[in-house]
Amino acid sequence: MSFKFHGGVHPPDKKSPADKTQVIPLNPPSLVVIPMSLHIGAPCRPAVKVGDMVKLGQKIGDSDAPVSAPIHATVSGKVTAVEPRLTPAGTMVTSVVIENDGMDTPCETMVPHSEEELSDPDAIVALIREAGIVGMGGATFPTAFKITSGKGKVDTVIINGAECEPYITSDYRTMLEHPEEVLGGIRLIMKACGVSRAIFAIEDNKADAIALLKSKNSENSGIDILPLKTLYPQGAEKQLIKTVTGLEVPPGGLPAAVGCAVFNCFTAYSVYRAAYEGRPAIERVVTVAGSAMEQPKNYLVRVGTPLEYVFEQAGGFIKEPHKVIMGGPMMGVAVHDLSVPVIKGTNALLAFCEDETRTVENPTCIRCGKCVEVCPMNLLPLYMYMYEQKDDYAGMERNRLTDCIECGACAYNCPGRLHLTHSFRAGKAKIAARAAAEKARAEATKAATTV
Amino acid sequence: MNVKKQFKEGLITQNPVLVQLLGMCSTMAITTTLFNGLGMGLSVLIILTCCNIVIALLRKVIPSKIRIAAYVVVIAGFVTIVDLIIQAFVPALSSSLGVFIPLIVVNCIILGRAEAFASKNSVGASALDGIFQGLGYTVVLVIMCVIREFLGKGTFGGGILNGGAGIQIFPEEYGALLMILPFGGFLTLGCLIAFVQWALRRAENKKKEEVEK
Amino acid sequence: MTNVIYAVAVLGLLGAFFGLVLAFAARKFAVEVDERQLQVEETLPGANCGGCGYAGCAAYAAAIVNEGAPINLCVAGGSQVIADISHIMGIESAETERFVAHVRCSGCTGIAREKFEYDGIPDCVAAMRLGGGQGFKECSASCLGLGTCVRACQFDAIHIIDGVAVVDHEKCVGCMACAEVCPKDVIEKIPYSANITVPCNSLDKGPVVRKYCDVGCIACKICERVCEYDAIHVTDNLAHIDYDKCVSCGKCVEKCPRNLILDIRTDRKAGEPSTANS
Amino acid sequence: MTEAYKNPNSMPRLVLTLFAITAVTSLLLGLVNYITKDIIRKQQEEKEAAAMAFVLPPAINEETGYSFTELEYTGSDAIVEKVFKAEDLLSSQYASYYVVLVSPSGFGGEINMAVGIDRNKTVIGVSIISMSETSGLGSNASSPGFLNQYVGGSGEFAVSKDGGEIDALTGATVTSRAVTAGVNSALKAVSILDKEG
Amino acid sequence: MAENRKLTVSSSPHIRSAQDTRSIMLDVIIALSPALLVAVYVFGLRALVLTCVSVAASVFFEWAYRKLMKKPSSIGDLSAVITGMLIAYCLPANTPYWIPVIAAFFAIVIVKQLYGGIGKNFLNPALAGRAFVVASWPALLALSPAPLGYDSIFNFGSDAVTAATPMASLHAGSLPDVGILDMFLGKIGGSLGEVSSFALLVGGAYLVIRKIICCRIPVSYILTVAVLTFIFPKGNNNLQWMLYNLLGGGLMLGAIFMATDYSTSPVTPKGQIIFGIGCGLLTVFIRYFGSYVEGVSYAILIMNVCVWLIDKYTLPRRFGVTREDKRSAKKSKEVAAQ
Amino acid sequence: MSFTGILSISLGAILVENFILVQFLGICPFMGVSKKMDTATGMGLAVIFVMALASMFCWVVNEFLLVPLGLEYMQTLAYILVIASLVQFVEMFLQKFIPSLYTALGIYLPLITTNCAVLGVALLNTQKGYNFIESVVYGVTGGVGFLLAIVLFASVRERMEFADYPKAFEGFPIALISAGLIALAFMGFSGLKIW
Ligand SMILES: Cc1cc2nc3c(=O)[nH]c(=O)nc-3n(C[C@H](O)[C@H](O)[C@H](O)COP(=O)(O)O)c2cc1C
Ligand SMILES: Cc1cc2nc3c(=O)[nH]c(=O)nc-3n(C[C@H](O)[C@H](O)[C@H](O)COP(=O)(O)O)c2cc1C
Ligand SMILES: Cc1cc2nc3c(=O)[nH]c(=O)nc-3n(C[C@H](O)[C@H](O)[C@H](O)COP(=O)(O)O)c2cc1C
Ligand SMILES: Cc1cc2nc3c(=O)[nH]c(=O)nc-3n(C[C@H](O)[C@H](O)[C@H](O)CO)c2cc1C
Ligand code: SF4
Ligand code: SF4
Ligand code: SF4
Ligand code: SF4
Ligand code: FES
Repeated sequence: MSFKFHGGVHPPDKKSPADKTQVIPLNPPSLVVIPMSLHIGAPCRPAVKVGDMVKLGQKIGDSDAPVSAPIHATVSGKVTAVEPRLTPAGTMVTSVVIENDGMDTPCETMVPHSEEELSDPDAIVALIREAGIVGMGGATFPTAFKITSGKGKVDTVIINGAECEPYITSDYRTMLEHPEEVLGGIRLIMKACGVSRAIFAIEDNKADAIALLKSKNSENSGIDILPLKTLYPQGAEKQLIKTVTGLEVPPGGLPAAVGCAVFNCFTAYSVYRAAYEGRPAIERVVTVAGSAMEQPKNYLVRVGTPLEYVFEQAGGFIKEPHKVIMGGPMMGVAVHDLSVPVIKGTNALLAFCEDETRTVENPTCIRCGKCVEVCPMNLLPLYMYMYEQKDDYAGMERNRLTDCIECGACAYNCPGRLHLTHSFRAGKAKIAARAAAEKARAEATKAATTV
Repeated sequence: MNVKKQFKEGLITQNPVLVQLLGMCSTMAITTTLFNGLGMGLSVLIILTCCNIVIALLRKVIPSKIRIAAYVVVIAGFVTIVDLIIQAFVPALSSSLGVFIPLIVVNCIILGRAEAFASKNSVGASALDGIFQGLGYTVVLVIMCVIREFLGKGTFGGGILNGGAGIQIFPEEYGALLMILPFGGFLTLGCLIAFVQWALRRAENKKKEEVEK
Repeated sequence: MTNVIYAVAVLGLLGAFFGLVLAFAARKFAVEVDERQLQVEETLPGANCGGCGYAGCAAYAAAIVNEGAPINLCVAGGSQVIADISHIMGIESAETERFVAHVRCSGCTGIAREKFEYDGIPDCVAAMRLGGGQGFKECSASCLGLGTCVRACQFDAIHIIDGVAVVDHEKCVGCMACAEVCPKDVIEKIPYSANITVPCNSLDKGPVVRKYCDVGCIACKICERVCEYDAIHVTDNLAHIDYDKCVSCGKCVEKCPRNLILDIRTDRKAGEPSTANS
Repeated sequence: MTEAYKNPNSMPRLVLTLFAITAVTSLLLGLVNYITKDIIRKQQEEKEAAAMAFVLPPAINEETGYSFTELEYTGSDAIVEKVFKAEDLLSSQYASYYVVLVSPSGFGGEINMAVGIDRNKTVIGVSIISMSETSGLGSNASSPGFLNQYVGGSGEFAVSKDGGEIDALTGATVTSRAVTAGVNSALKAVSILDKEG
Repeated sequence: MAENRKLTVSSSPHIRSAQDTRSIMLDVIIALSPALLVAVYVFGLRALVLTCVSVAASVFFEWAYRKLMKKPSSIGDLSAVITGMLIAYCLPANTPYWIPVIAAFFAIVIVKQLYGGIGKNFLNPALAGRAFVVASWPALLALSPAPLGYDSIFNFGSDAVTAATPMASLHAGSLPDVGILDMFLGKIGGSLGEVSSFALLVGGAYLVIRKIICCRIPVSYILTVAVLTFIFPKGNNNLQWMLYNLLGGGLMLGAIFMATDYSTSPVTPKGQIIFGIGCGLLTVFIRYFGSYVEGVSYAILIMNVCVWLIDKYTLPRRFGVTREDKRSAKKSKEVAAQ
Repeated sequence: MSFTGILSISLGAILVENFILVQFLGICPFMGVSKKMDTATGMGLAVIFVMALASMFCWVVNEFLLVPLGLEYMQTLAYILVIASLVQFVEMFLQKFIPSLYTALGIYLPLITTNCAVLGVALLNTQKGYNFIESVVYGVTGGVGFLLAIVLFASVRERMEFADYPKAFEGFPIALISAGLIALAFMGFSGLKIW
């Protein structure tokens, strides 16, 4: 049984024919660029220097901060540079550049963990951390920390197999090709979290994956496979929890507040591989698609592979792309430089031609309320937009702009073609800037009065 | 005393209705025929001038605590006098202006000018101020009347010309009745002020351009 | 005639009665009010028109004195009233030096390279949310020209011309509201009397600047050398003028190989795009 | 006293000033009223008389016209304002009529009208003194074509739509009904008075 | 990276639904056409000509204003066409041709474009335009022609036989002497677009199916009128009185096409229901007690004025905050205060 | 005083003959204090209060002073004197004794002295020949009508912040036209009668 969150949209899912193509392991490129921040939280310190030889899976960066995850070499070879490089986010981040020697010499640490070790929850958490596993659903939040911080509060693990965005088929293919591994990963996560119940939520446009997983799932595993009606943004944490449990995560709260923890299904797969194959998070499945590509494909890509290399391997552009997106079309980030590398959260690369985006000269709100109809957070996007455009902070607050999860459903549905979600991003930045300025001012006056 | 400046202020740059936005009730309520407008305008002009004179005379005598009450009494006195005279000699005007004659008492222009000008200036200047501000008010009323009357009834000079019927410019049945209803008042005044704002801004810009040259 | 006597008697008594009531109230209910508030109230036209946005003149006067409300809101009063109030409030702009805002960027369209096409809200803060947080121009210090500052200015003193913001020094009152909202921090405060400016904000090294901008400061230090008054210095790869020393001789303007340094008197009339650069 | 009076906010000073101002003002007013009040009254009377005379046949003696005496209306019909007896005194043939001022409410407010009725309780004239009906619709009620429908009739009128004989103004049934109601009330008022004496 | 390739960067989402302003307006135009067909059938080709004049005038004024103000043209979004059609729809078929032109001027220039065009106006342009001409020339618009026979479609005259509309009889407190079926199909007098409830309902169904409007406003509006007229009938046949009230006059036209106008109706779900109920209450109120025969247009206009207020006070429930949460928060605050 | 009588006076004062939208009384504060919803509400409440007081006191003055002595022509003078003094007295009283109410309502009081609606209600009461209770009802409901109009108008003006009108119409012109459009909508109530 499932509940329904308010709103949502159902864009044409465009998953075909990528959903029929086997995941192809992509030959690693001759040069990989590995940014020292592949996750939310503290960046890592490089553990190698120029000239070092590294092996596949060798730890090349780590940090002591709790919210962080170590980084591993994704090829074997020589470190040619440790310097700031452009990342998909557009920022310059210290990166380790490795020249691939083509050998993929595995590091000694890449050994399967013993069954005994895997029966200890703390050991599982430790191995997840050591393997550098972060949320593969896109948020790249360090998985180990998510587990530890939720300990005791969480009674339900939800596995996110929604994959609700159009085009993307990476999770789907993983479920189809590695059902046992995914289920195994889930069992490990359950154990690590200390819970006996997991719900694997999958949208019903992936019927064969549901059927396959159901057949592979043993009765008493504690894992429920729950088919969901296809609806975007069902995969968003808060909405997923709502559909699965009927509970709503309070504003500003974490899933643990309602006893849930959500993990992406590829995260579970990664956990399985780290445990039983000793393979850290050095690669992931990426869907390559879009109107500028001839054939959409799924590749198993090493982290650090430059985008241009992936596109080249996928057959190159058949038309000049207008826009290249890392991630899905609803949430993904547009990149402007194709030399940036694939990172841990990259689940898709889309190259779009001009006609896809339907922008207009003069976006005008006609007050149709279609944004309100679809907002999964019960917000009034048109008012948030109006107040944001006026820099009216009271108005933004009244309309709870900061509740927005930036899912883009409103902007997708807006017939006036307003840049709604963009405006909310700007609004959040403005609010944060103002809060910071106010805090600084308060501190300054406090300092002045105490002197 | 700067007569020319006061003249200009009253009529344009400090026009009570168009710029100071005072006394709008009557401006909108009664401007349906030329007769009304002229009658109201002249009444206000007379009352305003008289009040300004008296208040300028008394300005040193009246303590501030009872200032408003005192001014109001003076104003009300003149208003009632004018009202009685109109009732006696121009009954038609009295019946068409109705309650708006006594309401001149609270017409913000009069108290406004009493406070803003007469209580601070000499008798002569105050008298001139009354005349010019009153003139500014009258002119606006007349313009409003002419527009609304023409659009609303197709006539010009209603209540005065052509034995009170006004000169029919187009058949009355084609007149937009709404223009002489409340809506027409709001619309006409809005457009008039918009026009003045536009013209003032244009004049300002032109001046600036000339300075720059 | 008796009627007249009644009239005088009744109304006179009524007047006296209310005079008494008010006098009594004035004494019994007296509340301390800031002296200046009364003065300001005196100054205001007393039309109680509400045009200022407050509930009448007294409320506005109280707001000026107690809340520091702007003194220029009275529509009915005009400039004289503003002058009087500023006199009462003692905020006469005591002949201090006048400052204006100035945008340190000349990277007009075509002069500064762009990293990518920006498609989004015409707002600098919004543009900064995309593509790495620096905006769409290669130069990370440049003005984005999307006019967030223009909307912040109450005085219509800043405009976007050819893709960069330009301040009209005549209209600008130096409130720096524009600088506060500018996410690029490219607006600085300069004396109104300043004639020579270096409209560049880039701290990058010369070769880097050359790559992305046709006019940006390359820190060649020629200006430093030609200045006879020690008024211009290159620090952090960018020339800065010391307005205490600058005499507006224009030597640096002449010699700048990038044609960057600007003499406001000749090169750019208020509100017109730079001609020297194009 | 003088000492206190010098202080502008002293009690006596406040009281005296306001007293003086009101007294002087009311004196002036009283005087003006003294001059104008008769003129005003005369004018009002003339206006009313003109309206009332309008619904009666021309007075035989044109110079003096009718003399009106107000009768006390004892009925409870709120529409009826005043009832007058109109007498043509100086003529050889004595004529007397009733004039009833009624104010039924029409579309845009009250319609003030005068109804002339003769001793046979037949309507001899209907006139509208003032109304605020929509011009072009309800305001057509003042046209003779409409009002003359009542002349010569008696008893109870009704608009054709309600099964009566009065043709309503096009698009203004409300006004037509109101005028009809006014005439009916006037007739009733006269018949009550007649009964009484 | 290939030289000179400059990619576009924009915020997500990178895809948009196919439905845009123009397609929505086109759908509304389609939904409005059955009523026009019936109007031609009932009132003759004059109805068509009147509609065309009105539409042409609306589009012209929209174009001219934008041109004059040096703003980008907006006639492409087709909203002016709807305004034009609706102006014609709520006038009698024998209206002189210059009337809709003036109504269109008022609707487009003063009510809509002066405020910045589509989405910015606070009154329904078509209704305000109608209110303007009705109040200005009541004599010309008070009468509506009687329905024609089958053979007189080619009737262009404005001197057709006029007849009391069913609404006028209802206003007078009596049931009109036409059958319910005729009222449903539209063989009655009235404004040209309002006569056939059937055609309007077909159009409304189309709009709902195409997701152009949602049913909240029309349903709550019509239900409110139905309930009120059923409970308080004039005469003693509740059902009949209710049906005549629903089918006569502009209720269907107003509830389906005008109360739902985006710019001038609330966007919050709760607000839409309140708006619909408000329209219904006012409609019945004006029909029963007002001097206007027809309450729909003013009811909608009055509710239009309240839209901002309604929206402001019907903010949807915050995600993650249930009503109990709010109550307990309030309670704890009170406790804290004590 | 029957219930229907009160109802019909109230309905008239609030809707049919709304002081602002139909009778044009009190336009200055209506235009001036309607930029924000909360100040508009404060003003509206203050107007209700003063209109009720004015109706009461003026009725008393008229009935017991002016009419017996044949001084009806002094109405305007006497009424305005009463109103001005009353308002000032109330203001001072509130300021001293109920400061919280003063900050909420009192600041609007001076503005009300010169408000046509207040003198208007007193004069109209006399003109319509209302008795004491009717006068007070008319005063209160007239004020409610004012409140209704000004709150609706303030909400429309709030919305207009987001409209895009020609520069020449900035400020009062567009506000006036909006007020006119509201008046147009309110025409729906004209001729309303509850029998
Ligand atoms: C609008 C939106 C849509 C999302 N869609 C998905 C999705 O389809 N699949 C998914 O696994 N995660 C999705 N996520 C991310 C989830 O919210 C959540 O971060 C993730 O499931 C947590 O698992 P992870 O930490 O293992 O990545 C989405 C997030 C947002 C905000
Ligand atoms: C600063 C920060 C702290 C977080 N702390 C926790 C945590 O303690 N426990 C947890 O389960 N998730 C935590 N998260 C992860 C979020 O709940 C969420 O999974 C992540 O933001 C991505 O979700 P999304 O993709 O749905 O947006 C944290 C996230 C952030 C940004
Ligand atoms: C703006 C307007 C003004 C009207 N004015 C009047 C009027 O003054 N008198 C009147 O009887 N009907 C007037 N009506 C019409 C009535 O409301 C109603 O339609 C009419 O009385 C119905 O009766 P009928 O059978 O004559 O059409 C007016 C209608 C409108 C729309
Ligand atoms: C469902 C719907 C209903 C509409 N109804 C009207 C209407 O009643 N009157 C009108 O002038 N425009 C109407 N329009 C057109 C357009 O939205 C309208 O002119 C806006 O008010 C312009 O801002 C409608 C549009 C839609 C989509
Ligand atoms: S982007 Fe924000 S406002 Fe828009 S639908 Fe998603 S949560 Fe709602
Ligand atoms: S969907 Fe777009 S056009 Fe419609 S109300 Fe929302 S912002 Fe406005
Ligand atoms: S100066 Fe700043 S705010 Fe203004 S356009 Fe340039 S970047 Fe934007
Ligand atoms: S905001 Fe202030 S400092 Fe900036 S340009 Fe305008 S007036 Fe000058
Ligand atoms: S003139 Fe009526 S309130 Fe100002």
